[in-house]
Order: sequence, then structure tokens, then C-alpha cells
Amino acid sequence: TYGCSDYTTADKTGSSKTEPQAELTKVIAVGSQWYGHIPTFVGIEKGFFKEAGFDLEWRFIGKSMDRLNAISSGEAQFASLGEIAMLSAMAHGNKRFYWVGNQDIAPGFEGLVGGPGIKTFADLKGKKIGFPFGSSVDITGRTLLKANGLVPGRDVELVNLEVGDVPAVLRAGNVDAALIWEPGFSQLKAVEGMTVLGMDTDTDIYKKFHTMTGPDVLILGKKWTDNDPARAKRFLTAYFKAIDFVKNNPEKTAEIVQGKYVQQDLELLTKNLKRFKWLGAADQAKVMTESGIYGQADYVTEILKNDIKAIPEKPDFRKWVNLEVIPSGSN
Amino acid sequence: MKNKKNFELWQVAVIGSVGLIVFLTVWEGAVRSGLIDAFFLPPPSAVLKRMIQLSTGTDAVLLRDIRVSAVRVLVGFALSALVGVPAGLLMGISPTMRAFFNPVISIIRPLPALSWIPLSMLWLGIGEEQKYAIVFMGCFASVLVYTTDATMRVDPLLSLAARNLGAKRLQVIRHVILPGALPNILSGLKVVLAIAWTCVISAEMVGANVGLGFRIWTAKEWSDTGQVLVGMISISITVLLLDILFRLVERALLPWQKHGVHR
Amino acid sequence: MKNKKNFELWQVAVIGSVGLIVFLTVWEGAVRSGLIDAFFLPPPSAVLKRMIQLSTGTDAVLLRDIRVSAVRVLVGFALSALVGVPAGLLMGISPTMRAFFNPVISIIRPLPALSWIPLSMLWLGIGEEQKYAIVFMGCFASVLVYTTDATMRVDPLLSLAARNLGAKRLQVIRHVILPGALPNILSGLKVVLAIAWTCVISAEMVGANVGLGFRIWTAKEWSDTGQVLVGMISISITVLLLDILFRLVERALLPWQKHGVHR
Amino acid sequence: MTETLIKIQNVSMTFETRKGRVEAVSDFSLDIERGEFVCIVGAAGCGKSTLLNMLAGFVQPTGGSISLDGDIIKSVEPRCGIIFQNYALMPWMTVLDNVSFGPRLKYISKKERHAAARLWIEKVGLKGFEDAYPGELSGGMQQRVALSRALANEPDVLLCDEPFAALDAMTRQLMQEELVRIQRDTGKTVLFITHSIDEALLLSDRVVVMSARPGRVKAVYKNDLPHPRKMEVQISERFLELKREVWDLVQEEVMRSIRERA
Amino acid sequence: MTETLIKIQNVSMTFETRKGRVEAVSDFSLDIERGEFVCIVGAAGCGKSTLLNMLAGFVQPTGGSISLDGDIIKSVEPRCGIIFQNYALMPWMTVLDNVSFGPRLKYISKKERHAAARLWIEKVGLKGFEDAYPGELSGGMQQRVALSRALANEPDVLLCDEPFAALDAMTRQLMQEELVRIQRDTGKTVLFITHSIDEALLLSDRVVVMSARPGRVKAVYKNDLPHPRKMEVQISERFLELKREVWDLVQEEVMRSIRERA
Ligand SMILES: Nc1ncnc2c1ncn2[C@@H]1O[C@H](COP(=O)(O)OP(=O)(O)OP(=O)(O)O)[C@@H](O)[C@H]1O
Ligand SMILES: Nc1ncnc2c1ncn2[C@@H]1O[C@H](COP(=O)(O)OP(=O)(O)OP(=O)(O)O)[C@@H](O)[C@H]1O
Ligand SMILES: [Mg+2]
Ligand SMILES: [Mg+2]
Repeated sequence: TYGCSDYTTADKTGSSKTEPQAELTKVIAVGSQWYGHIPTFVGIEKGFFKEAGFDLEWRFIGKSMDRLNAISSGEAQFASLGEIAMLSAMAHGNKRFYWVGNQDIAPGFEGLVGGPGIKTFADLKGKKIGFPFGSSVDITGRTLLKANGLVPGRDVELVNLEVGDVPAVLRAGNVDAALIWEPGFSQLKAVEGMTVLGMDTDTDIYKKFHTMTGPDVLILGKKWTDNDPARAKRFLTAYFKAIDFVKNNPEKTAEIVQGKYVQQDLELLTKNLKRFKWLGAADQAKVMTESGIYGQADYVTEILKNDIKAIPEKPDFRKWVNLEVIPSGSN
Repeated sequence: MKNKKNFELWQVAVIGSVGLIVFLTVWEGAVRSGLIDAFFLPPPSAVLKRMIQLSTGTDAVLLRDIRVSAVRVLVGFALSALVGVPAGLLMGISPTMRAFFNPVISIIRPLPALSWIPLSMLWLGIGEEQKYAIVFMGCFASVLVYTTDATMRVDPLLSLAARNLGAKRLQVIRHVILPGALPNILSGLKVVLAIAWTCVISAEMVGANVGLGFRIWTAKEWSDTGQVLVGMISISITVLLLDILFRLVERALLPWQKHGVHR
Repeated sequence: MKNKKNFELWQVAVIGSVGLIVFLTVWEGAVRSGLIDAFFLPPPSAVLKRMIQLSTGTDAVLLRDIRVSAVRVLVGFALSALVGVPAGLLMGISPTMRAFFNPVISIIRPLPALSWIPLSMLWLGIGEEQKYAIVFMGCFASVLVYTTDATMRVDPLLSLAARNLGAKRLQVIRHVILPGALPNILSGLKVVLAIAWTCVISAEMVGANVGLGFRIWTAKEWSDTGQVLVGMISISITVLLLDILFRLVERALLPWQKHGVHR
Repeated sequence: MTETLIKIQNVSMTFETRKGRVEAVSDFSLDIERGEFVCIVGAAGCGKSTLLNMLAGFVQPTGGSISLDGDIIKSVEPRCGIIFQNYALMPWMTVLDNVSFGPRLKYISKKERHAAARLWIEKVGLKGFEDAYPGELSGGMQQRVALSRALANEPDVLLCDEPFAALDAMTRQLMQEELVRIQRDTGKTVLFITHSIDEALLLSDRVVVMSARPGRVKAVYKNDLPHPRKMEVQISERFLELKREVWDLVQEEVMRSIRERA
Repeated sequence: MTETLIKIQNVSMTFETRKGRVEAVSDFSLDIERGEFVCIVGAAGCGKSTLLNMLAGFVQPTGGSISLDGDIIKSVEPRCGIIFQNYALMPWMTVLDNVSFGPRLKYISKKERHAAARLWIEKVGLKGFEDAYPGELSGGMQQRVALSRALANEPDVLLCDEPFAALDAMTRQLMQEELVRIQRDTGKTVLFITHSIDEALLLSDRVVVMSARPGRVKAVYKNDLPHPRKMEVQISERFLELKREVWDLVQEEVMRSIRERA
């Protein structure tokens, strides 16, 4: 079950620290089954956080905005989440978190899947498309539809779904097509009669920036960070250590998280992880720049404000960025 | 004999308005003074502004949300009344029926509408039927229990009197049990109608693209706290309006009852 | 004078058991005969098996879920009673208070516990406090209204009698209003306790990793319909047990009331 | 006046309760003539209401039999109209609907039954209140409605279970006079239960004193006071003599039942 | 017996209601002596209860004044103990707790107040029922508890608002005898409201007849019937003479109030 992390293995395998457990700093991280959280799982299982003096508790929260809210309330300290939710929260005035990095730019793991009988965008006319509103696939879906001349509300009907419900709902035929990311995406692709109509790699955003629609962002609680920036840096150091492990050992990683954290076939998971593009500590200096992800974020806020009208104004997201706590990448 | 002040209706209205104004002013003040972060709790003025935005202009989504949710509530509620009232009457009249069905009912009754989401999606998908079903399951057992209760409370003396005047079993039910239970059935239904609203908010969590519940859930995804509050306040207002409507129905159906002006 | 059969307690128990058995048999039969796909509705036998699995062995999660949910219910409920009962008494006693707070209360009261999820997460995160807060918000206004009602229903003649015997204002409240309102307050609290359970299921939708609500939601993600049903039945059983417990408390607190053996 | 209408023969009634058997009425025998006004007095709980319920056919005696006009009463008997202490009017029916309720149950046309009801309503002095609901009337007025409802159903017998006990002394006096007037007009047979010996003496042709539980006939008094029984009669020697005799008997039974309960 | 305890002087009471002003009592004057037993009779709604409420200090007269032992009654007056028709016992208190409730409010020790209460309970014949709850008692027994509760609070005056109207005729008779006995034993001053002229004549030293609303003193009768007022007295010429006179007056007022309402 989620959240029942087993620290005893970590203790046996690689803890070099000698302090008793009582001195560990309690940190709560929140996340879901999405690949972007895998470094956290690995950090827990391999004992990286414990080595750095953190007792990391992981809790399942399916939606990005829920994770961000958990951090804003002070309850949780660390999360990876979708850029879309972060930008939207910024636009609505949430100032209680820092954007401290971007651990993966992994396009090609989400897309629009058509059910039986839906082979092309033209087939979608008059049909129902389900996906979790407010997530990255919201943007992916809308840009793809726009590019193919379909107007939501007129040509197609959009339905809000819970992340975990998407595969089942499409398979049951309750919607005609669905948008979803991994591991649900592979799950659907594998079903007979399903057709991938489009992916995030087919969007303007990808063409312009070579990123997924809503790349993963790393978030730290503002108060927690400000209270002890050194601690935050120590924490991220451990995190990026995990990233490096994941990057360099996709097979081992898959074995560690499969079944316990990610419910996906080991082979498929391994294959996907080999494809997945991770960004380490050293990459951050490149990514967190105007020429890096900022331009992409500017472009997305434009879409959010003008096309979807989900945000009242474009937030100056740069004010939320805190690069002080990113460890200087060594490897 | 009463030692209680008894306010006139207008006095109640004035004091109540003052209460409301104080509440809103404190809220607005707390946000403006910076005591509360506007992101965490937008002030009433901002909520009002958002409410106007959402209910005017090219796509006045709010009114459509209210309408759609209201239809879902009313259909699910009406279905539960259609099944629950006759079944409740039967259980109220027959001790055997009552003893027979009570355990099953008491298992179904405590289940929150929310807990029916998984099964209802499996059985009915994500269309309107599923929304109706969730409201229905959230209401049905309560309607049944309220009706059973109302039926059992009908003064047995009245049944005796009717039988003494020559009423047969069915006539007693038609002329005594039914009208005698009606006031309590109606007040039960009034309570259930409010429950139905809480159910529709559950139902609209998944597989919806319109409705007050949907409005709140998407607003949450977009971190639009103002819109969350607009959704909540719309629920309150709609429930209050429906309640007034229901009272009028009650008055029309029960002309023989004294209806207090205010409690 | 009564023309109704009045069953003995054991007769009610026997008939009720037969009802339950018929219900379960029909369900089991419908699945076994293939009328219903076991994936859509696992038979009672399968649910029972799953229930045993979940409550025995190395990690008996079910009992832990029940315990955690029960604690959340009880804390939230106790808080709402702690605030709602005194406030309700005050509103019951003072018409001014009543007129003042009524509008605000009637806005808060219809709001489903579920609709507090967005705000509560924003304010309190995903810890226990947030769960308590959702239960609290789902219960508080109801406790308040039930208590106000109970207070207003105390026979004013009793207050007069006490004042005639020399009771001062506070003595009237302490010796007449409070004990006089207690029976109705308790039956109000009993209703609210059931509401509290529906709230905790809402609260455990997000940011929980243990609890009956969590059990149902994860089971849904895994398409484990059997476990969904185990969760639902566990809610029913727990609520029923708590209800019995509550009745015992009632009996102890109200020795002067006649408590019916069965309704 | 010598035709026997009701024949109560060795009637007894035993209830099975959780706490054991309760013998409410035991070996009760009484003949009532057509047109007679019989009052029954007795201690609280001595079985008066039980007797009435048997006459109305709501319950069957566990022993003996009751016959009305030669037919043994085996089920609910609409020929015996009841008037209860608490009126038992349908609160949701207007006065007119209440009074015409009996005929309605027999599917008599609205026009016909309303016309008949109006007559009765007038006879009990409620003209103008046809469209009022019972809740809008005083106790005395409600009792009048109950009386006219029973009469509109054209029963042979009126069974009255302490019908005036809930009224205040003055209203009660007025109702007593009305009932006597109507009974004399219509010649109905009346069986009237009361706790008040004054009332029994003012109304009845015969007074039956019941023993404490199990109720039996303890004594029967022929009430030969002249009509109308206004104040003059109530001061008469005979009235006071009867009152004292009945009182002494009832008192004895009350004491006995109190002793037995303690 | 000539010391005036209660002085009611030109008292009037007007209620402001939604439908306008209601004059309940108007220009009512009466002196009551210490140890006297005064009964008040009058048509329904003539203002009897209102008068009693003013004596208890629950409401203040809108005109005139009421004084007790020389002090004007300005607020709730525990020296005037009330006995209500519906007993008004605390259902959650045992008989003993109900009877010792008044002393408890004065913080008298448990031992002391229980001892005193037991005496009163015994005096009204309820020994053995100390631990019963009111709901477990019959109406007559509850009324005895109410009586002893009032007495245990040691009031100077007993105000009784139709205390026996809810009891059956026989229980009522017993309670009347008990009340007279206790009043004679303790020498309490009693103001007793009733609808029953028989009751008034059996109990009182004086009978006050009130006019229809607004209530005024219509007539006062000195009741010189000898004690004890058993059956013999009730047959006497004087009893019947008084009864008829009072009856005629009350009847007149009832008729007037009915006419005015219609
Ligand atoms: N359905 C019943 N089951 C058990 N016992 C009953 C039932 N009906 C009446 N009794 C008992 O039979 C006895 C006679 O009751 P009944 O009501 O006939 O007395 P009553 O003379 O009408 O009394 P009251 O003067 O109080 O009206 C009582 O002891 C009562 O408890
Ligand atoms: N608080 C009040 N507000 C308005 N009117 C009142 C109030 N109390 C009493 N009245 C009116 O004053 C009149 C006298 O009432 P009161 O209760 O004193 O009469 P009563 O003689 O005790 O009647 P009853 O015989 O029915 O007990 C009635 O018309 C009543 O409606
Ligand atoms: Mg009876
Ligand atoms: Mg009165």
C-alpha cells in the first residue's frame, strides 16, 4: 500500500550515518504513481534521505494541485508536480512555495487515446473525451484539438475524470477517447482496438521547446526553505543523488519501485525508464533559464490565460524560483 | 405565560441582516488588513465579483451549473421518493415487513453517497444515470426510514375511528394512514432533499463537465479559491431557495396545519 | 386499543435474520447463476473471503482502517459537539442571538463536507487536522441547529415553575433548560454521528493512507470491487455498533426516560 | 321500550402481555334496551374501555358473547358509533368532510352526503363552521363534530368513552344537555362511560357500577329522575340519595383496587 | 384571621399582540387575608391565569398594584408557590429531588433538604415513592408531588391554577380532601382557580366570580358551609343555594363572552 515505506531495508543497505533515528528531520513528500516521483521512491528505498538526516514520509496525492495545497498549508515540504498546476496557483496568488528545479523533460509519455472506432481526429466529432481537468493533458488535449480544427463544447464534449479512473472509463466505453500519462497511457495503448491519436510530442509546445506540455517541477515549501536554506539544500542533494541513481540504473530502479510504488509490468517499466530523460543537479543551471524552461512556461501561461481562460493574469513565475538551494552538480 | 421575547418578523429580518453584515465585514476586514492571505480566503467582495463574472457575459456557466445540478438532485430525489415512500408506508403498516427489511435497510442506510461512486461507475458509467443513481442511493434509505416512522406515528385512534365508521383496510390506508403520515413524510423529504444536494456534489466529482460540484472541483484544480467559494455559496443559496419552495408545497398540501412564521 | 401485531424481540430478530439471509442468498445466487458478472458485483461469499483476508494475517489493514477512521470521526464529532452544543444552547435561550446568527448558520449548514475539501487542504494540508476539520464542518452547523431546537422545545412551564421556586436565571439554565433539552440534544447528536461518518469518507479521499475511505478509494483504483464492498460493509457495521454504544450512553444519561426495546 | 337491542352475556376478556395474563373483564352480563341511555361508572382501569371495544367489535371477547339486534358481534361493527374522549377527528378534513366521512366510505355521492352532514352540523349548533379544520375549533366544538360524525353514519347505538372528560365544567354542562336533547329526538340507544357520578345521574336511564378489575357488574341502578334534569332535579332528595349510593359503591371499589395494586 | 396578606388594587393587564391590544384583566381589586382559602371562578379566557401570573410576579400589571405582606410584588415572588394543572414536575428528577428542588436552589445542604422533603412526601401520602420518576406515577400522584414541592419551599401563599382539572372525578375528590386537610394543618393562604363550582364550594372560605374578559370582580360570596364538607354538606340547602347563585352568574358571563366572540 501507498505510504507504507519500509525503512529497515534502507538501514541495512547503505546507511553511513550513525545518529540515532530520533535526530532525523521529518519531511513529508507527496506524489502519485507517475514516473516523475520515482527518484523519491528510490531515495527512500536506498536510504539516501536517511543518510542526509531526513526521515522522509511519502504520501499519495493523485493531483498536482492537491499536492501544491498540501505544501502551501505547511503540512508537506516537498513534491514534484505538473507545471500547469504550479503556474495556475501562482496566477491566483499562492506565494507559499518555491520552484526549485525541473527533474525531467520527458515528452512522449502522454497522449490522446481513441477507443474502438476512433481512428482519426475526424472520428472524434460529436464524441466524448475524458481526462483530468487542470492537468498537463488538459493543455495537450486542447492544443491537439485546436490544431485539428475541433472546438470543445461544439464538436467534442470534454469530461472531467480522476487520474486513476481514466483507463477503466475508456475501456468501459463511457468516453470515446481519453488523455492520460504513464502508467495509464501504456495500459491503454496495450488494449485491443485503442488508437493513439496524438501525443504531447505532436503539440506546438514540443515543436518549440522540445518538452512535454507540462514538465515536472520540483517544489519546496517556502517557510520550510527560508527557515533553514542549508537544510533544504541538503535535502535536494539527497534527492539529486537519487536522480543520478535512477538515471544510471534504470533496470535496478524498475525492480525497486515496481509493484510497491508503480503498478506496471516490469519489462514495460524498464523500457520506459530507459527512454525517460532525467535532469540532474548539474542540468538545472541550463534548464532553469530563459532559454530553458522559462520560455516554455511563458508560452504555456499565454495559453492558460488566453485560450483556456483558466487564469486571470499571467504570473511572473520567476519570483517563485529559488536556485540557491540547488546543489552544485558534480556528476 | 411565556417569558421569552418574541420578535416580529421584521425584527428578526433586521437582526439577521445585521448578523450577516457583521460576518461579511469581519471576513472582508480580516483579508484586507492582511490577517488572512487573500489567496487562502478571498474576501466577500472578490467572491461577489467572481460570482458576477461567472453568471454574466457570453458563457454564464454558473446558472447552467445550478440548473444541471438541480435537475440531478431532483431526479435522484424524486426516484428515491417514488420508491421509498410506498415501501416505507408498507413497512410502517406491516410489522412483519418491518422486521424483515430492517436489517438490510440498516446496512444500506449509513453508507455515504460518496462510497457508491466506485460501484456506480462500474455499473452505470459516467453519464446522467450514474449521477441520479448516486443521489438515489444517498436518499432512498432515509426516505424509507422517515416514511416508516411517519406511518407508525399516525394516531391509532384515528384508524379505530375510521374502522368504526365502516372503513375497510384499504380505506383506512387511503383515508387515514396516508394523510395522517403526510406531514411527517413531507418533513422527512425536506431533510432528504438537503441530503440529496450533498450527494450530487459527490456525484459530480467524477465524469462531469457541468454542475456545481464540477465547478468546485475544477476550481480546485486551477487553484481558483474564489470560484470554490462561489460554488459553495451557490449551493447554500439554491438549497435555501428550494427549502422555501418546499415549504410552499407543504403549505399547499397541508392547509389544515398551523405553519409558524418563523422558528 | 392497538390493532397492530406486536412482535416479541426474538421474533423480530428471527424475521430480520430471515430477511438478511434471503437478501444475501439472492445476491449470491444472481452472481453464481451468471445473471450478474462477478467483476461488477462480487458475491457475498467473495466479499466475506476478502474481508477475512484484509482483517487477518500479517497486516490486518481493515481493523487499522476502522480504528483510524473512528478516531477521525470521534475527534471531529466531539469538537463539533463541544462548540455546537453550548452555542446552540445560547441560541435556544436568546431570541436575539438566534435572529443574529440564523442567516449565517443557514448558509453554512447546507454545505456538504465534500465541498470543504479544497479550502481545508489549502488551510490545513493533508494531516489529521484537515480530516478533523472536514468532519467538524460537516457536523457543526447540524449540532448547533439540533441543540437550538432542543433548547427551544423545553416546556416553558418548567422554567416558570423553577423561577417560582426561586431559581435565578443561571439556575434555570443549569437545572431546567440543560436537563430538559438533553434528550433531544442526544438524539440530535446521534443523527450527527452518522453524518460524521459520511464526512470522514470524504475527508479520506485525498491525502490519506489509511482509513475506511482510503480503503474504498484505493480499491477503486485497483478495480478491486470486493475490497470496495468490504469497505462499505465495514462502514455500515461500525456505524451500527457506534449507534448501539450511543444508545447505551443515552440510557445511562437519561434514566428517567422510557426506552423502547425496538422501534 | 322493552325490546332488548344489546345482549352482553358472560363476557370476559383476558390479555396476554409480556408480564403475564391480565383479566380486564370477567363474566360481565347486561341487557340494554332499544332507546335506552345506560351509563357505566367504575374505578380507573376496571375494564370500561375494554368493554366498549368489544361492543364496537375491535376485539373479540375471550369468553361469552355480545349480540346486537340478535346478531353476534364478530368484527368491527359500524352499527355502533363511537365517540372518544379525544374526539379522534381527522385533522386534515374540514368539519363537513369529517361529518360526511362515514357515508363517503360507503360511496354515497358527494351531494347527498354533504346535504345530510349539513343537517347534522346544524343540529349540533355548528352552522357556519363547515369549512373549519378541527384544529381551529375549541374542545367543545370538536366534541360536537365527533357527535355529528357518529350520528351522520346512522348507527343504532352510540358508544361514548368518557366523551366530555376533557372539557371544562361549563362546556361540559352544555354538551350534556345537548346530548340528552339529541338522544331524546333520535331515540338512539346510548352506552356512556364516565367517571363522574353527577354526569351519570344527569344523563342516564340506568347506571351500571362496575367492580374493580376484572370488571363485572357490581350494581345496576334504575335512574328514575324526571326530565329535564335542570338544577331543581339536582337538588332533589332522590338525586342525592342515588348519588350517595353510587358514590359509596364506587369508592369501595377504588379503595379495593388501590389496596390490591399496592 | 383579619390580617390582610394580599392586597390587589385596581390591577389591569393589557397585552400587545400582533392583532392589537388585548385587555385581559381590568381594574381588579381584592384583599385576601392570611390563612384564607379563596376560590376564583370565571368563564374560559376571562383572565384568571393572568391574574395568577401577576401574583407570582411573572408579569407586571400594566395598571394598579399587588402587594404581599405590605411589599409590592415587582419580580418573581417565591413566597407565592404555584401549583399548575399540568404538574410542571421536572421529569428528570426523582420525587425526592423534585420536592427538595426549592431548598436546593437556596443551597441548603442535601441532608437537610432531603429530610424536610421526606416529611412532606409522607404528608401527601407518597412514602415509598421517593425514588420514582414523575413519569412512573399516576396523575393524582404527580399532583401530590407538585403540592409537596410547593409546600417544601415554605411559601406564604399557595397559588393553584386549576390543579385538579386533569384528574378523574374520583382522584379529584381525594385530592380536594387532602388539600383542605393540609391547608387547615398549615394555615397557608390559598388562591385557587377552578372551573368547577362544586369544587369552589367544597374548598373555599370565599368564592370570587370573575366577569368575562376583561376580567373584573363580578361578585364575592362568603362560603360559610361548615367543615368537613362531606356528602351531608353537599346536600344541604345552603350548598345548593350558593351553587345556583354562582352558577347563574358564571353562566351569564359565559353567554356574554360567547356572544361577544361570535
Ligand atoms: N391491549 C391490552 N393489552 C394488555 N392489557 C390491556 C390492554 N387493554 C387494556 N388492558 C388492561 O386491562 C385493564 C382494563 O383496561 P381499560 O382500558 O378497559 O380500563 P378503563 O376502565 O377504561 O380505565 P380508565 O378509567 O383508565 O379509562 C387495565 O388494567 C389495562 O391495563
Ligand atoms: N402573553 C399573552 N399575550 C397576549 N394575550 C394573552 C397573553 N396571555 C393571555 N392572553 C389573553 O388574555 C386573556 C386571558 O387569558 P388567561 O389565560 O388569563 O385566561 P384564563 O381565565 O386563565 O382562561 P382559561 O380558563 O382558559 O385558563 C385571553 O384572551 C388570552 O388570549
Ligand atoms: Mg378507559
Ligand atoms: Mg387559565
